Amino acid sequence: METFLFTLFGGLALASAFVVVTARNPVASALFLLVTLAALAALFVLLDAQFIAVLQVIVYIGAILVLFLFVIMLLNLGYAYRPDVRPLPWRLVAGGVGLALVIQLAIAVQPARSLREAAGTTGPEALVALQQAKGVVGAVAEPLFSDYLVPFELTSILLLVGIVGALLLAKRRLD
Amino acid sequence: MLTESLLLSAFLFTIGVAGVLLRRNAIIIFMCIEIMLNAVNLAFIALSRYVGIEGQIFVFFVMVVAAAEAAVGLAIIIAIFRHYESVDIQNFNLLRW
Amino acid sequence: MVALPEPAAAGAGWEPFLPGWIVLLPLLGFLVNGAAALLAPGRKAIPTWVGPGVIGLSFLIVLANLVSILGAGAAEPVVRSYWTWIAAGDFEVAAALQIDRLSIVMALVVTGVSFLIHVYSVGYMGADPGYARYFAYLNLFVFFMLVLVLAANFPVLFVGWEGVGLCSYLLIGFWFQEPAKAAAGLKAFIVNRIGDFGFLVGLFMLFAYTGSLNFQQVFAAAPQAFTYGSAAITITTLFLFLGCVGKSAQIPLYVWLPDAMHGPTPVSALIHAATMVTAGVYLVARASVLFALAPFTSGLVAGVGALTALFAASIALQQFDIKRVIAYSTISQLGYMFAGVGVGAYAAGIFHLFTHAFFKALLFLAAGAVIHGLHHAWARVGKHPTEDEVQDLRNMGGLRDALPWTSWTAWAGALALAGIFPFAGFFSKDEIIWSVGARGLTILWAVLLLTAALTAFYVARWAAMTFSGETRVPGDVRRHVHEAPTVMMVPLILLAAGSLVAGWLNVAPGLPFLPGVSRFHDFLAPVFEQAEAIWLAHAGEFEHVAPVGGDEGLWAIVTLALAGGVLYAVFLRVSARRLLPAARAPEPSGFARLLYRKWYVDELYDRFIVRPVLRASDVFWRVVDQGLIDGVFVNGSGAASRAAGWALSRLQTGDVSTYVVAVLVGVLILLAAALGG
Amino acid sequence: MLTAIVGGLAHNLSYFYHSHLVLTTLVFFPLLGVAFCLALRPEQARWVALGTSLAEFGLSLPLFWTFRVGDPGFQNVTKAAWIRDWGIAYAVGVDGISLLLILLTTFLTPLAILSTWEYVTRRTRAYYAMMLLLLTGMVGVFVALDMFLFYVFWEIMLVPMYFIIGVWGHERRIYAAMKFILYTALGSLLMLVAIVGMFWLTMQRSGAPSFAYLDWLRVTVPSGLQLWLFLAFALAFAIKVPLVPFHTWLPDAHVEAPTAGSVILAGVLLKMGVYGFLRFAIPFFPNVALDARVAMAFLVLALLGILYAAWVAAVQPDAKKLIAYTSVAHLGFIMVGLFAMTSQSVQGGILQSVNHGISTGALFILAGFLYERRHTREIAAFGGLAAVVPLLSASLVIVALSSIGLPSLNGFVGEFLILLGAFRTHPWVTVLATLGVVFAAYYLLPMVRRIVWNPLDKEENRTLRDLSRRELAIMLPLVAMIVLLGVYPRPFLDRIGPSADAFVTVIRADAWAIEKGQPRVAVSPPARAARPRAQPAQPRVRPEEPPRGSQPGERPAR
Repeated sequence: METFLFTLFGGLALASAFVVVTARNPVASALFLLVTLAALAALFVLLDAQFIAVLQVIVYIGAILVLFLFVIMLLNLGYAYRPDVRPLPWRLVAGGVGLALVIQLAIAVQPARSLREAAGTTGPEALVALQQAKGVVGAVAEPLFSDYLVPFELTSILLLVGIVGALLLAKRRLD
Repeated sequence: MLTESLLLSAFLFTIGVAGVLLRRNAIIIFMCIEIMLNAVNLAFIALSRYVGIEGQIFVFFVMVVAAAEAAVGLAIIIAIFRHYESVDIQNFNLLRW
Repeated sequence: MVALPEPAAAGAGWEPFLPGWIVLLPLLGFLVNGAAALLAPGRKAIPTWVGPGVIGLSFLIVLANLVSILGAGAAEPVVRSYWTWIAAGDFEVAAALQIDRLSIVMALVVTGVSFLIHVYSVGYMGADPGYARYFAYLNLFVFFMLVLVLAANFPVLFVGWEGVGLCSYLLIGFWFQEPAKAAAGLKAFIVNRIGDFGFLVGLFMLFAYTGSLNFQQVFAAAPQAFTYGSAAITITTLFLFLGCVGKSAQIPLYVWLPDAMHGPTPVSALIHAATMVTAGVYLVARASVLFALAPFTSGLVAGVGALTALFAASIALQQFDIKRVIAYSTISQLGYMFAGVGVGAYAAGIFHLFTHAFFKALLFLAAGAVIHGLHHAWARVGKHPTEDEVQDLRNMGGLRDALPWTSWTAWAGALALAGIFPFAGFFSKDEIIWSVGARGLTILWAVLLLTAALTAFYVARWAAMTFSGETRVPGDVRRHVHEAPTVMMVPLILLAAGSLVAGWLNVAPGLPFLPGVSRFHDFLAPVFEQAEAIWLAHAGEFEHVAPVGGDEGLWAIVTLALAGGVLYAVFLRVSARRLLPAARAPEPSGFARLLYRKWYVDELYDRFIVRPVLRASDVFWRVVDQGLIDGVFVNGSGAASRAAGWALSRLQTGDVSTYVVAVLVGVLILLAAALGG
Repeated sequence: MLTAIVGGLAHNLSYFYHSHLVLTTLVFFPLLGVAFCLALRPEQARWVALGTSLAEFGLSLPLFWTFRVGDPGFQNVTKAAWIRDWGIAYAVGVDGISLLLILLTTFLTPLAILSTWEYVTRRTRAYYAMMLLLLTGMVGVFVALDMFLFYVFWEIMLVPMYFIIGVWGHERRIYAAMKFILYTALGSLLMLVAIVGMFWLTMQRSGAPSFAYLDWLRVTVPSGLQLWLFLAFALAFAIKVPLVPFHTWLPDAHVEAPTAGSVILAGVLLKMGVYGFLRFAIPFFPNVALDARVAMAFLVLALLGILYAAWVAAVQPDAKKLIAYTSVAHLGFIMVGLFAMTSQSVQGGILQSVNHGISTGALFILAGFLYERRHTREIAAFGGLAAVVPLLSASLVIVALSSIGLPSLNGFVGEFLILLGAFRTHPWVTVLATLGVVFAAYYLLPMVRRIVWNPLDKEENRTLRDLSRRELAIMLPLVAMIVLLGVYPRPFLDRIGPSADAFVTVIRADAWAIEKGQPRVAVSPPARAARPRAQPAQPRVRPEEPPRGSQPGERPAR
């Protein structure tokens, strides 16, 4: 059952990602991006990362994707758009680079199995046990607020900088 | 499950890269970048089942950065759009010597 | 000028009388006149008295020394050194003067003749604005000539050597307003410099072999340092002779002397007849020991001398400028002197130099008097013909009655030059012809005989076209031609007397009906003792019979007859013919034109030496310096780096995607390395 | 009372002149002038500059008399640690070779400043400050006995000259200044590499780090490295001299520089190259310098300089460029003297450096006067000046004659000694070099003829004014020195003699010692103990017979 769901959502994510790239209308790309993100959220659930999956839906889809749609609407891109795919030479370059990347990553992934043996002791069960003990959210939250407190605080500063930057850049010049 | 998800992540990442290379529309490029980020998140999540929870924490941070990056990026695009009346990145060719 | 305590020179303890002052007086004259020229060019009093006065005093001191030498019979040279000039490592040379019989004779000629010429110049240059400057240069010239003649070592001699070259450069170009005159001065200096190059290299070789440049040491060490006839001495003397050729205007470096006629006439008389040009002969005589040791070079000296004599005499036949005829005659007579010293007859060469100074100066000054008279006449009439027209023989003729004294003195000089009996030329020139013959060099002997005839020819033509025959001076001008002022006539007369008397100082014993007198030779004997000994040891005695038989006396009469006959015939023919004035006279044709054009030597030099050198300089500058070094290497490297910079900047297209591709390629490479490694 | 003061003063003065204080003050005194120049008002700047340079000359003059004549080693030496752990010390000293060059520098600088009295109008304070800074740099180079200190002063000297040409020059000054600085900088950077190389060698050899010149003299450099280090030093100095292929910066720099710049550039900066060869390049690597091939290579280059530069000079339309090329020819003579390596030729070379400084400096000053009057450097623009400006013409003729080496003037003495000495070791090179004497007349006298003589046909030339009092004040000392050096060079030669002889004998002894692997016999500081008698009897070296050798010449140690 699990593998079936995995291939379903995996295939869905790949297809929608492909459409995002090739869609002429930016709005269509945005929506298919939504589908991709949703499929990934499902996969996260399959991989025992329920909290991240939820986060994915709320933060990623809810915030970032909406922001995209909002910007598309603001710049009125959905209307009278011109095809903006690059000419053939660029496609060849992209294809070449993409293929090479895939091959490389595929090779890179092979030893994952040995990684699993190396990490054999923990296996997926350790993660499930941890979640049993501290709860799905606790398993992530507890180390977050203990070991990784400093990066956590830093992210707040990052977000603040992001907000100020966005405001300043997008603000209409009044002077 | 691990190898398949890592392979899936690789494919997703490549599609994202191809998207960035092929499209001239800034917004679309941004979306492809988001795809690439998610591909990486997938890889993290897949491995976190074996290596430890840190994977998921890292994904958490990736998401925050992605959010900030999207916000600032789109703001830049708006500012440029106001100047160039278009989002085709071939017009933004100031970045040269 | 304090004289350092001089290491006791050998000799009868004879003390020269104020030797330093002989040289110092002309220098003071130069300084005084020079100051007068710069500060008060107008006032003529100072130069008039200081100029000739200083030289006169110097002449008296030389005379006093001569008398004291004759009295004490001193034979050995006395060296007075005043301060060490250059001292570096084992080379040491002092600013030193050497008084010996040869230098006193030369000093006598220099100061005597130049005193007369200074007096003459007072009249000749009287109206010239640069009067003071002229006398300053003339005094400076006499100073350098005396330094040359009285030097005790080669570098000091070289100071005089180049100094006279400088003064001739200044004096030829005296009227610097005309470009031709300045160019003539420059030509003289550069040709002299070519000679000086030879002189310098000769000096270096001398020093390399004998370790010193003082006359005493060099001539003492020479027989040991050089083996007779070896390559070293031959090359050294060849280079020294190159210097003489440059200074005494022998082939091939004679081209500057005819152009030197652009200078004022007294300058030509002094520098280009009596003193400077004889410096070469003096050098060979002074370094007689070296030339005696190098038979090949002596032979060459005699050969070049004879060849130049003939060559110059041939050109003189067809010249129409009154001064150029005498200029070529000077070159010819210098050829005689070199022929004499070349065959080892040093005393004969110097004796001819001595007599030549008198009659050649006389001829130039007479020409000057003629030109002076004509200038005033033309000026009185209001016309101002160019210098060439005034000096052209074809515009003269029949001036005997207008200029009686000048014509008589001129004829005296002419007869002396031709070698007619009572006059000086007969004795000195014949002696040289005889000694060349006695040395067995038949060809040179024949050439010199032929030249004697040619000399008689051109000097008769010169005198006849000027003074006798039917006058070609326009009527109105002829009335105004008057004798030169007395201040110019006195020197003429004295020189005429000199050219009559000078010969009798040394009558060759072989001459028939005449008492043998050898006062001049005996006077100079000690100086050439060493050289003649070497000649004796290696080349043997002078024979007493001419190459084709007959003794000295016979051949003296033959030469006299030859010269006298040619002279008289030419005189009659020229005075009788009706000649056309220069404007209408046709240019000589055929062989005569070749002579008139001076064998086209100047044109050859210009085409094959001067112009290529200038063109080569231009090529060097434009092509090599600007083009190659500057263009290719210096600016070229600059341009290359700029081009490289431009090419690299093309990489940044401005399109973000290209940068992304670059990044990805980088990632791929790193991945490959990571996986591969 | 008075005698006490005077006695005390005399005592202090004699102590001052026998200690190193005089050299240190000589080097740093101009900096005081620089400060005042910048502080005071522009009009006063030139007076301050003149005052400082005259004071400097006054300060340096007694050095001539207090110099111990017979002593070939260094005098007034001191050594104070500067950067201790790198062995860098402030070491100064003077010997026969550098004494006259220092005096030449302090003699020319006030004349140079005086020569551009009215010419510099904008930024006068900076201009005069630069001149004094240049003075410091030059004197510093001549006295430095520490390689690091030498290099510092070497660079200090370049900067002000760059500004003088670049800011106050004529039309193409930027190009000329840029070319000048690039050329010399390239050379000096190469030298820096060589200096660092030598430093590591001393480190290895003696353990303790040291930049002292005298220590470096004792270092035996491995034979493979010797050639390259020598060439690095030689290139830097060859550019400065300049030897022919590296000379094209000189005409541009001279033409564009203001008169003062040209005078100092020709008078002193060119001698840096010669001084460099004499002091550093040859003594450090004697075997290379004495190697027949290397010596012949440099002799050929110098010969090329004499003949090639003379020919190029003859056709220059621009007076200053013509004079610049004549300096290349003159420096060619000096280099022949140097690489002929006999005591006469080296002494002649050093003396000729001084002579060249005076006569070419005077030539440039005269060219400057002509430029100030007619604002053109074209020779063709002048003609017949003798009638209009007799004093200027007379001095131009005298200086030109001294430059072409007329005997009894200063040019001849140096040239004669160089050729005399060089003939003993390289007869054929010397014969060709003596040809330079002919070409000297070929390029300079036509210029004199076209400017001074020739008809006065141009209107502007009629109204020229003759030498003003200021200009006379410049020309008189120069002409006086020209005549003095020509007639009585004895005192100068006596001071150069011992050091030049020592230079030649030590080079030969070192080269022989290195070959045999023994320690070098470097010239150690004054308290010299074990050192062969000043001058082993110099065997009269008979040169090989030019065409057919009959006397075997004694070959210097190869």
